[in-house]
Amino acid sequence: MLYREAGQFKTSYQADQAAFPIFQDQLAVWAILAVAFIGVPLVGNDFFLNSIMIPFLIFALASVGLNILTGYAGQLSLGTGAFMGVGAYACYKLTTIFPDVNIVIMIVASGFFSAGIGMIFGLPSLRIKGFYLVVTTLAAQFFLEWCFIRIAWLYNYNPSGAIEVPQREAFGVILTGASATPVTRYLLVLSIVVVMTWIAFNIIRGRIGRSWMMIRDMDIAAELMGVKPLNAKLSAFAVSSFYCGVAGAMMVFFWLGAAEVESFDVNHSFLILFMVILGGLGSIKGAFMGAAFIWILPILIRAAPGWIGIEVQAATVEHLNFMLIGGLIIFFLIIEPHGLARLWSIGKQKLRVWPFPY
Amino acid sequence: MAVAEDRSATGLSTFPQYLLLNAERFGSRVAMRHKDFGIWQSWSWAEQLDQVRRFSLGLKQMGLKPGQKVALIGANRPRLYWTFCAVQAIGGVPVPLYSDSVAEEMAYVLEHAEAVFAVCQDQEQVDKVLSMGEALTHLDQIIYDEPRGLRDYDQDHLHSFEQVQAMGRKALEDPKVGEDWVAGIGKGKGGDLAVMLYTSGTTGRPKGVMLSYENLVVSARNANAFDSFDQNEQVIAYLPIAWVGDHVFSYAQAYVAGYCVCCPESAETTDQDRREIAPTYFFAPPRVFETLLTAILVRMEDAGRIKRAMFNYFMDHARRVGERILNGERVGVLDRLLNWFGEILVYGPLKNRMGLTRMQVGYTAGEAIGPEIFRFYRSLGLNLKQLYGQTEASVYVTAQPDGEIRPDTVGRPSPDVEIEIDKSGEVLYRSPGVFVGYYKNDEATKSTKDKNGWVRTGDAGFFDHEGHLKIIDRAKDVGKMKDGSLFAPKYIENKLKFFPNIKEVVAFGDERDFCAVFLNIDLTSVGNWAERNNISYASYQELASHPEVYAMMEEHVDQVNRDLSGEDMMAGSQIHRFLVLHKELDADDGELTRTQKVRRSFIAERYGELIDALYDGSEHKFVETEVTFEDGRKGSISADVIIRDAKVYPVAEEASRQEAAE
Amino acid sequence: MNVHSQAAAAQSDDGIALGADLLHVDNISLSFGGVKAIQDVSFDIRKGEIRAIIGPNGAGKTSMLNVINGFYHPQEGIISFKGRERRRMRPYEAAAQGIARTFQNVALFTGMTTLENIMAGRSLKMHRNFFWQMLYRGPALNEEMEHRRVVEEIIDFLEIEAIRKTPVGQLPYGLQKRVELGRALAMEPTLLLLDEPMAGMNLEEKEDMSRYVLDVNSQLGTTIALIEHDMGVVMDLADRVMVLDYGKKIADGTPDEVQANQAVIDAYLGVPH
Amino acid sequence: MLKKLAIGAAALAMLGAAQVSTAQAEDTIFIPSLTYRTGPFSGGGTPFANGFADYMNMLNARDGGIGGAKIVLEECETAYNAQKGVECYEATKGKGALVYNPLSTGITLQLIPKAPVDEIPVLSMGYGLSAAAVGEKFPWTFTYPTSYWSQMTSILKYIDDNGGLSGKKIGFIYLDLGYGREPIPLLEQLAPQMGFELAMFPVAGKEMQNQSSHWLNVRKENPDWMIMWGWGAMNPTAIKEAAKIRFPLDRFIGNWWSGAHADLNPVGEAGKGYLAANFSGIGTDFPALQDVIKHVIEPGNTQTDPGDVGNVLYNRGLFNAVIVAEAVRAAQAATGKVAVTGADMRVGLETFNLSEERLAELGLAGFTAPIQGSCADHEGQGSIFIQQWNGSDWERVSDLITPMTDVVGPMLQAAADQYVSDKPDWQTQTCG
Amino acid sequence: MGLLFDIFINPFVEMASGLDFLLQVLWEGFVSGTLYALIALGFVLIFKASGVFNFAQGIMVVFAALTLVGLHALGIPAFLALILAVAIMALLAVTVERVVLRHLVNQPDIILFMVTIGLTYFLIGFGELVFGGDPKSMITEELGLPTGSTVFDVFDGIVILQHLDVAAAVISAIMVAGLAVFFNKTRIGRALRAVADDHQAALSVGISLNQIWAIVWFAAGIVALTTGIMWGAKSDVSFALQIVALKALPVLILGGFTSIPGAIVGGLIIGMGEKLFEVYWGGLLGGGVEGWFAYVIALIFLLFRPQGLFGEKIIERV
Repeated sequence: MLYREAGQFKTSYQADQAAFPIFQDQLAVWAILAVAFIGVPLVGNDFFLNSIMIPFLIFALASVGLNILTGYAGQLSLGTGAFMGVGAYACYKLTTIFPDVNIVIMIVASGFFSAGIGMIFGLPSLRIKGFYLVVTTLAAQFFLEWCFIRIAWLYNYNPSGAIEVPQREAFGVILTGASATPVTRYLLVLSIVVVMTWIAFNIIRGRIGRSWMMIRDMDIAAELMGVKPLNAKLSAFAVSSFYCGVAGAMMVFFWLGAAEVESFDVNHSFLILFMVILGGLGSIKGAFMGAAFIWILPILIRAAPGWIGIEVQAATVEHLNFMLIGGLIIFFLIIEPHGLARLWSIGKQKLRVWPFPY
Repeated sequence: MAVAEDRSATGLSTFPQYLLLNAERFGSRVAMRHKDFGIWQSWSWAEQLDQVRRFSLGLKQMGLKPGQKVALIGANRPRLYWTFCAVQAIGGVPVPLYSDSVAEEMAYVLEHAEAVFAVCQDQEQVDKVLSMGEALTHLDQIIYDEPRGLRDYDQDHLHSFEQVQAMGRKALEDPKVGEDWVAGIGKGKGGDLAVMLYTSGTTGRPKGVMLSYENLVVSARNANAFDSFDQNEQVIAYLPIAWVGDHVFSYAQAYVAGYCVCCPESAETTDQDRREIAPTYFFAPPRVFETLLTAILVRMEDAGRIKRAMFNYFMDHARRVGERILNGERVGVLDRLLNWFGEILVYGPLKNRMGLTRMQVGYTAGEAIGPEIFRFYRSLGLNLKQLYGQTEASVYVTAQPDGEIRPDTVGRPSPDVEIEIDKSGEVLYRSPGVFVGYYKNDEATKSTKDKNGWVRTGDAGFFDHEGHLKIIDRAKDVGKMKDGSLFAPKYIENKLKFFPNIKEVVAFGDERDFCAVFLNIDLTSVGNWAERNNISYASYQELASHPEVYAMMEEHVDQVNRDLSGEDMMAGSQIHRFLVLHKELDADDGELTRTQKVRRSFIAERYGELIDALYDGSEHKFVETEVTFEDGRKGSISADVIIRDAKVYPVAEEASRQEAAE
Repeated sequence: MNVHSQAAAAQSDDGIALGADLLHVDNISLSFGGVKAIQDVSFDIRKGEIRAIIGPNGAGKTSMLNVINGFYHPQEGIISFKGRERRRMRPYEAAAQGIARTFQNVALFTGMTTLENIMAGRSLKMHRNFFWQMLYRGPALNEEMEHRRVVEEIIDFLEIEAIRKTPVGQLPYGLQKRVELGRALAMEPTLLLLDEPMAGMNLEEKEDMSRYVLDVNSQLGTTIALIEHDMGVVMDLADRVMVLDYGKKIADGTPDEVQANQAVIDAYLGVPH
Repeated sequence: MLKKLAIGAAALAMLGAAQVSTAQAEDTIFIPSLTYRTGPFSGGGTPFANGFADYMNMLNARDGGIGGAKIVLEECETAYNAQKGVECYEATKGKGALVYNPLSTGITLQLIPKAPVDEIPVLSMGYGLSAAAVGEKFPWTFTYPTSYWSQMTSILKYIDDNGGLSGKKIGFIYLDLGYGREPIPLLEQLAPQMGFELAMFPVAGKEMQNQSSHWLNVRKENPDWMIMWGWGAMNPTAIKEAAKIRFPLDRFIGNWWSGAHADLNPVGEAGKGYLAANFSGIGTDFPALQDVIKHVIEPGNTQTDPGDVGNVLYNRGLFNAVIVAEAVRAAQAATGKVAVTGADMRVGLETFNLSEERLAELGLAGFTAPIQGSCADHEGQGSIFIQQWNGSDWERVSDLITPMTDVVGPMLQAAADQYVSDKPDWQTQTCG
Repeated sequence: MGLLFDIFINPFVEMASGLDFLLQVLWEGFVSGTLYALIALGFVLIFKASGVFNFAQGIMVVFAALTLVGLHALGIPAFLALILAVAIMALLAVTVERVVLRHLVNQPDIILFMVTIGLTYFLIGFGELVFGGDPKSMITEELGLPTGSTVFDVFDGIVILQHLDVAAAVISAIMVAGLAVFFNKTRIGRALRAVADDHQAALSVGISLNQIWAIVWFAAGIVALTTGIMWGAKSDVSFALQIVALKALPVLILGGFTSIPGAIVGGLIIGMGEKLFEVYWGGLLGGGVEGWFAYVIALIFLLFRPQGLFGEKIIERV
């Protein structure tokens, strides 16, 4: 209905393969970006930025990362939390060793450490598939968690065992630490997430992304098309872990401000996997939808009784929250196992063919 | 480009001259698009000139002489359109052929037209031409567009389009060749033969209609002015290139106005391609609009209940006010508001799905369009109009001007066209577009076009009180009733056939007291209706004789009678009696032609008893009819066919007629 | 640039004359656990021919193809391709050497569209590095567009324009087979292995597919080895036919010779061994 | 979806803003209470939260609030999860929060850097970062009545008094998180000083209930004393395992988070003899508690199970509320305002003095050691005592044991210096 | 050099020098292994019959134990509470089948897996809402489980056997034996086995897929209840217990997802292996290695035998 595609034709392959070939979509994307970059900082209060938008974006980025591995390359992983941890600890070490280098550079650099570790733990994927691979990634998860605790060098022998974000500034603006304003941190996170999402999208629609999907859909045929499973799988692990690592570093540096191992535990791996599955495997926008759903919905539920003036015990709300989230996950998987992204594209398709049903 | 500078746009007389002009004035504007290899390949006028020039000079290199004929065989492809101009530029005459015709038909035309070159789209067409071998005494060279499958052909006289263009490019290395070519174009005159279009005609061999540049250029110029077409139009070329309509819309008018012509990827993707291009000007025969509408309704049937209700609500609304808004009449604020909602929810999306969002003008012609269908499109806010035309007239005879649209007329005479109706009711016209003559067929030319330039259309018609022409039937089928009033069977049959429940109609009345009809119900449509109303039936026969079906038919007939009573010429042929045939008319039984046209005389003979019964006042008649089954076996069915009287209306006065038109 | 010229270029690379041996299989034996799938089979495939491998169910035909493209590693025997011997080779290496194939049960990438599937066949020809891939600009974009163009030519060749952007999972079986052929063609192979390309097709589809196979062979000059059940098709298409039964070669020759061979007749009639 | 999200988000933001404007009315005091009544540690979180809430409600009911300002208490559920804790902080700080009791070392670590920026003090009562006891470096953080390190020295003192430390082997079993690891540097430093041998047994969070191998190791190492820094399900499991390997339970001392009724009830008789540190009175024999029972429990204005009143964690939650309430009073006294702000609250926390007399006034005589805050000392010189499980209830078995301030002081100073070292803003700030 | 000594020589010297302790370690490993095996058994049952990787098995353990304890706390006698708890597990099985699984036939594994995680969340919320989050003690004595311990003097030292641990081993053995009988001797059992191989075949036995699912979930529920009682008696009954379920994964890998004996053997290998490693080698790495050691064993194992201990060799086909 909203889509009026008549008259939109492509005269080049570039236009035909553009990220958003439909004009209305382009419009929507620019509108969203405008709201995100201008609208949100203008109207958002600290709570909205600190507790909703920043974590949402960070988790969305991690979901993009996991989606690359699980959704696009078909390798199931439960090590996301730990890979995020690698990024966070790497960034902490980097910035304490080189305090003068811009923190954004360090955050991106920390992704490389995570990518390296990811590749090492990705090696078994050459022989192991499906649920069996889950075990490898869980091994990574628990082993790395253990390292974060046991290797005191990682947290600079801090008695608390936690990494605490030092204050870093660039161009006179405080970027990290408690004195950094939420708006600054939000805009930084948003910029990094937008750029990295764009890059992820590019990789996915190119040769490398295709090789991942080939391995995912039919690994044997892929190999017979000349795709080396080693390269495809390891590159997926590397890129995925890179994204998770950057997300982890941002999580600590731009959101939490301090973190212990608990912030990278297996529950986070599950959390991100939820976001990916519920959002839709193999869909970048699904990663964002999933992150929004899993992160924002509970906050709304927690806030809801207050808004409508019902006195409910905080604990009861939390219990109901668990039940509701669990129930909704089941519900959504039943109505659309391919996730919110599929629901979205069904809806979009409906709008495109409106008023027809197909 | 001296030539172009010398003359104003209106002073040009040939298409190659327009090409030069367009390359100059619209150099970088897109002249042609073709969906190929997944995207819309585009050529600007300057590039188009380049393509045409190279091919043209290549043809010249190959020995094409002025006046020689070049056959064009294939679907709508840029290269075939360029061939028209390339041939014309060196004084040749292009002869487009229907690509779906069989080899023998093709051979006749090629031979008759004395074509020396054939430009074919692909292997299929090349094969057809080659298969005729020695039968083609004039044909010398074959040029193909798509090389697929032709790699192994080793015939010397087979060339690819590229090869020919390469020859042209080589020749162009000598600057003089190019100058000469342009000079040659400059010498073209309006009276020169531009193109030969073969019309199939209902009887006999196809006739080659010779059209001069003047015919086409003036017609195109008038038509462009009539609907204010300029270089901003986009049209989609999907009708056969051998058909005059396509030649005028996609070639003549495009060159004169300088607008862009788009060729779809393939026949299956035409709908999709149209949606992508969203033409600003769209021509389609009624059946295309009919198919589109059917597709819409069928798909809406599958929609959810709410959506369907919404669709029906807004379509009802459109029916009430849509057309009035389109015609610029006064409409209440609330209705306008509703229409605005409708535009968002239904009309806009529908137009979008049909690819007609940007359509400024749409035409339908060729046969009568069902008024319901016509109104449907108009009510969506689409400026769909009717025209009446012929190959011999370079298309335009009459057309509906904006704001004077009637579903049952074909409009006023087009600019520069004079129309007369002779005493037998046949329509005659005279215009600048009138053809030069039939190729190598003076006799036919004489019988069609008199010495004053009046051309017989072969169609019977009349002007209504507003001066709009109404075509009622082929002139030769029009008869007289005993009281002397005009009887046009097809006119009545068409009116009835526009009801979806009626599949076939045979009307009688020539030399009789009144008009009476045989009806065939549409089994799908009536069957659906029966299902919805819990009417069970075992066979066509049982359904056809069902009282409720009869009641329904009676309603339809009554509606037609009421319509007819409003038209003074036709009021006399109101239907007095009708019956629903006990079997479907079938080509296997010889009742229909293979193209599904009613064989009137055969039916009159076969069902003589029933016709008698229609006129002798009996209430029913028992008949037994022999039928042929699908497997070829013969059998017979018998039935007691009921005959009904229909209500007849007195001829209405002027005032009431006005109302009916609303 | 089009398919034809590229294929022609690919062909001239290997320097093997038309009609000379392209692939040589010597005394191959393959077994799984105790089951012998192929026993001591030798044969050759000549450049430019259509070579058929036939035999009853379980005769080891598909295993043979799997051996040729490196998916199975025979316990014994030598394979030489383009004059080079090799013993153990990964499937992707076979692909790099110019062996492409289709599968008995269509093995398309079901999550991708027709276009993407055929693009997938171009994997080996694409080289732009990660950096450019990331940006999807400059060389990477140019490469992508270049290959898209080639893929479009294949789409045109196989007349599948209308399903270009349809996810292959939604296509009817016959079309899936055609897309799979397109994907194999996109690799511009020297040797194309077709595993029952006409299985499960109706007559019309079979005719279409036969036409494409012949066109590929004659126009692109691709050497083809095919397994097929429909004897009629094999006899029409193939230049030479090898017959396998219970993993052993029982006949080899022109279609006519093979048809007259008693062992073949017995095998097909199921005469006990 | 994204579009809708953005709209929803904007609406949310507006709602949030609306709430800010309606919050702080003239005569109320807004105190957020981060609780964890859910999750793996809810067994301990629930009575603590109840004690805190009940005391505040009692003040409202009995005195009409503090100094005439009604207390508005808002619970926010953290499930002992640092991220949710931060979310709670963000959600409530805009409503005029006076002080945060993060109730988790993980959350405390997150809130410490935020405190000076938002000017809301953090009171981590006997948990969190030990270094925060140094008021000069951590002007916004308070650890009354004592820190982990101080507590550890008290426990060591107890061991020394009951058989001597020198030459003994001390086993330290701890939850392998920031909380559990906190005293390790102290132990490592003290071991050579005081001449004892140290053996460490980390228990990972997910192994809390699967400690058999840890206790096999204990059996292998065979220490003379065991000290436990455990929490939640770890505690009963550890005590059961200890009993299983026949480790003498009267040589097994838990810290004050390993000695609640919730920890020992599941163990019951088998846990007899087990020791634990504590700093808040046990039972209901205090006038203040009687007031709570009268004004809150009996009217039913509570979530508390009446049987829980007076148990260790309930009383500790109540004690936390007492400190907050006293600090508010001190802040009101210092500023002369009724509705104090977070910044005023910091002044209150630094100037309050919970002397013996004041405790008696409050109806809590003997409930705990006197605490006196100051600008430099955010620990308040509190002391602990040791209690023992008799199979069904806790019994106090020692007097108040003061920490070894001389040992701990310099270490706290050093740790504080290190913490501040990479925070430029913190280097200039000071108390007062 | 010293490191190599610590890794390869020292631990064995230690083992040899304290045989009583080694025996104790092995026994503790055996007991843990039994409990791991019990959890894994719950997974295997459901995976075998429906291909669902039931992540909710962990919370089912907690839920079952909580139900039992909670019912008893209401004053219901222990054995009646036990029966009621069994009934509630049956109800849960039927509900899960009706509300969830029925709608997800033929969905990819990962979706079913995610659904069980959703179920886990739901049960956590539900359980805490009903029973509260505080740890509870298992009604060990009321159920008639032994609590004492026996000390054996061997190798100049002592080995302590908890009666409860012995009971756990015995009950696990009975459970496994019972399941074996159920699978091999009963009609439903055979159908369950058939369904693992071929859904059609199972239907021909006359049992609908839905019934089979309800039955296996019920069986898994009973296994969960048993596990919950045993584990609850060892520590206490709290929600933290569900994390232990993650331990079942390496056990499953080792044993193969569909093999009951595999689950038992895998459980014992993991249980004993990790105790040995933690006690004799853990010190080298600073302790706490138990958390990941099981996974690393499974991973190394997988690299050599991707199909698990009892799985069949995978031949890839094209």
